[in-house]
Amino acid sequence: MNILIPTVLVGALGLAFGLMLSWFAKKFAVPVNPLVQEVERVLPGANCGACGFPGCSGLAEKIASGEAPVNACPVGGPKAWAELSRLLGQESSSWEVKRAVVLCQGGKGVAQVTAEYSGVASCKAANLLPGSFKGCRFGCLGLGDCVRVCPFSAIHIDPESGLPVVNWEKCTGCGKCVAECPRKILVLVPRKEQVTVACVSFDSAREVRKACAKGCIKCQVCVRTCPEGAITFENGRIVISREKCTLCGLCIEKCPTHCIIRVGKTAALLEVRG
Amino acid sequence: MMREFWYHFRNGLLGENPVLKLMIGLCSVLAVSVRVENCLGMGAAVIFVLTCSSLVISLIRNFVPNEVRIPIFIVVISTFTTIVDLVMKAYLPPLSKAMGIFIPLIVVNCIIMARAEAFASRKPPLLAVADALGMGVGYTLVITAIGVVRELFGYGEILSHPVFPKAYQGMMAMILPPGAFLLIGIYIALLNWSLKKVKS
Amino acid sequence: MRKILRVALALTVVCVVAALSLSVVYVVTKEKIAEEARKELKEALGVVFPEAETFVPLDPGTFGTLPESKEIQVLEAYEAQSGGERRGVVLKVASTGYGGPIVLLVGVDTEEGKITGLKVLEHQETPGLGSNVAEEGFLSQFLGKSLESPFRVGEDIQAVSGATISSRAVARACAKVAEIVRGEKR
Amino acid sequence: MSTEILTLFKIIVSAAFVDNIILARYIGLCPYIGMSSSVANSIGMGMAVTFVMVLASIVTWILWNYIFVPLGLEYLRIMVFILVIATLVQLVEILLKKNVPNLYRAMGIYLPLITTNCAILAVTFLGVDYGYTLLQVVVYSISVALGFTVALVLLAGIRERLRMARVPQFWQGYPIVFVATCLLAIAFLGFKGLVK
Repeated sequence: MNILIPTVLVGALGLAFGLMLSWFAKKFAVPVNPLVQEVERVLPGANCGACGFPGCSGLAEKIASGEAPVNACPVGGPKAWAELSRLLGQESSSWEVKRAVVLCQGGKGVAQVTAEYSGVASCKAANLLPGSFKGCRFGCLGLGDCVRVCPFSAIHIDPESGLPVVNWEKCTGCGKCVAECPRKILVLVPRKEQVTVACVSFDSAREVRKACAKGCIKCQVCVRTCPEGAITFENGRIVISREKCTLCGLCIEKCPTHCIIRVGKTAALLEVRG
Repeated sequence: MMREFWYHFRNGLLGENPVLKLMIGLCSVLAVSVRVENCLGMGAAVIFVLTCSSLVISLIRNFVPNEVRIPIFIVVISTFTTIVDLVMKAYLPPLSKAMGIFIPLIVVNCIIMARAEAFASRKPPLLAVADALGMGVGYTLVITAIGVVRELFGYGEILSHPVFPKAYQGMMAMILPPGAFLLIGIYIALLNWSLKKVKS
Repeated sequence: MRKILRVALALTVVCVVAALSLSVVYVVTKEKIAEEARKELKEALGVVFPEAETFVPLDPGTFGTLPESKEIQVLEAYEAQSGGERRGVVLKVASTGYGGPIVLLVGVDTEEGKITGLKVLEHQETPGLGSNVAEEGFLSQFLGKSLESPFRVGEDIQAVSGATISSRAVARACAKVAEIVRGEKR
Repeated sequence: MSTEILTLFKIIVSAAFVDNIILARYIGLCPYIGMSSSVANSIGMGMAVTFVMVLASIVTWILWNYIFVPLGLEYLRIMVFILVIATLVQLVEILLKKNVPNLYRAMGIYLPLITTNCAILAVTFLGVDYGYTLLQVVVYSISVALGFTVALVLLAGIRERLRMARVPQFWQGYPIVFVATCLLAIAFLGFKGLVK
């Protein structure tokens, strides 16, 4: 008997409260667009802001209303984009996945250091000094602004070389490091095997050779040796076109300062030291 | 699967330590951490109840409508705790004598509801259990760490064996909760410092 | 409308299942808990009033209702007898402490008019602080005190550090018991 | 009648200051540390807690004295009390989501945590244990909620000032908040002897 009474009593309480709550929920229902909720569930939820919108919920509203493209979220990657296009009923086309890479090899023992820097430990601050503490005006300062800004801790400073190294597994191509680097050494490249020039300097051969052992001296040996004609010298810098390049690696051997590097599928710069 | 299990377990210990990082479960920490054996008792009770509640909540998570999810979770937790209390009182009186006073404290402990709401209601049972275990152990470690210091300076004893010479009068501040506030602050600072060292 | 019912039903089902399991467990364990409590009471009576062999339950009402606040209640009363005649009285008293009621047994030797023993049966005081009130250290102060003593914290009773409310609750309980026994004897 | 008012006054003073639910009894600390980042948030939290606490203590007092004690169902106490509180918290969540969305987003995880907020459950328990009448329970819960909000706003004020202070690197954030709370708690110890 005294099992029945409490059960009925508490059951009645539960029913009364349940009715009250659901009635209130209905009366005070906040008109929420279910599509926005579904879109938000697909988005990674890191609120990193790489898409330029205030967090994932902001982006979800824009995508649901069609103001933002389905691939606006670089972090989500193709899997999320396909899912989103299915949700919105658009046709799913393939988009390019991007990753960040460091175009500089001027680390310890390679680049000339002109001063011992003990100011604020940030590349932006160090870059304000004319010429900063390195021979090369374009070289990486290695003070880790990119490391700090990366929401996915995909970049870390390699203790030996003092240069940032991007881990492509963790990198989502959100581009925050590219924006942060004061010397524009980090760039977004499609995530596939490729060959690229690891130097962004515009200086002449004489200055480059003085400032860095692995800088590009614009000798254009690579332009002549490339069997496919994939390498060209355009407005002051060597450019390797990814379409024509067949990854034969001839230019890598011929380059007198070993400035051309092979960028792999997993980690960008790590390959180079091998 | 196992890798994820370990990830969530380890996460509860340091990455998202309930007391030091998530700031939950503080009420019981201050109240209980005066003696080390209380901390261990409370820790064991929290681990047990937290793991079972998270499991049950994670199992029923798909049937719980959003409008009444808080009452349902809390009814599950409190029922579970009261049943444990009754069973212990009946069949394990010595254990109940030692742990009995923690039972009302557990139901009110924010960790269980926080993990139920934030984690168990969204993840499959195995992960919920992993997280619960991690959180429970993380919680126990922290309060024991606080308990050791508070008991040592408050009573001059550890596990009620006198450590300091008889003349030691016992620091009142350590016995009263303000001392615990201070200790938690110091531990968080230490944690920040050690994490900083590891990262750089 | 249907959604409201479905949601309300979910909560009701959970409540019913919870209440059902709770009451079943309660009924099953009720006997066992009562038995444990009896066992503990018998043992406690022995501790509180060592000389007596038998304890005859008395009607607590005979001890007169306690005056003002409901803070102190006499729950049970026993007459401590050894060799057939009455040596003293043991009262089971509940006094509101820090975290809730503290239930304790107070043994009084009516001939010599002094406290023979004290034992805390149940309490919800904070573990480590208020719970020290149940330990020997604090309770031994009361042993052998005469019924005339004031039983006030700070005067003749030293409180447990950091748990003044709990210590005061126990002291007040003793004072009330002493007051009752003195009244009843006259 | 005067003793009636005197006891009410004693309840108010002791619950709000002397026996302040947070700084003297150290209950309800999770939202206290979590929500006191800004004065606006803590006032919002204080209001929510007051709403839930007052209603909860009234409902539980009625349920307890008129239904559960007569039927001898004391063992259900914890579950039923928390069920009432949880329902009220869910109600607050619905109302806040509709009318004050930014406070709702600011509270985040700390809204469901009001349910297990030790302070509210403690108030309902003590309201029953002290054997208060309904009027006393209402006054008690209001003054405890007042004490809770006062302590919350007090710490929020301090924390906002702390943001401008020069705090050593590892002490920034929660560590310094705990040290501030410790000092605040010691200050409140001063109230200890006020009401006998």
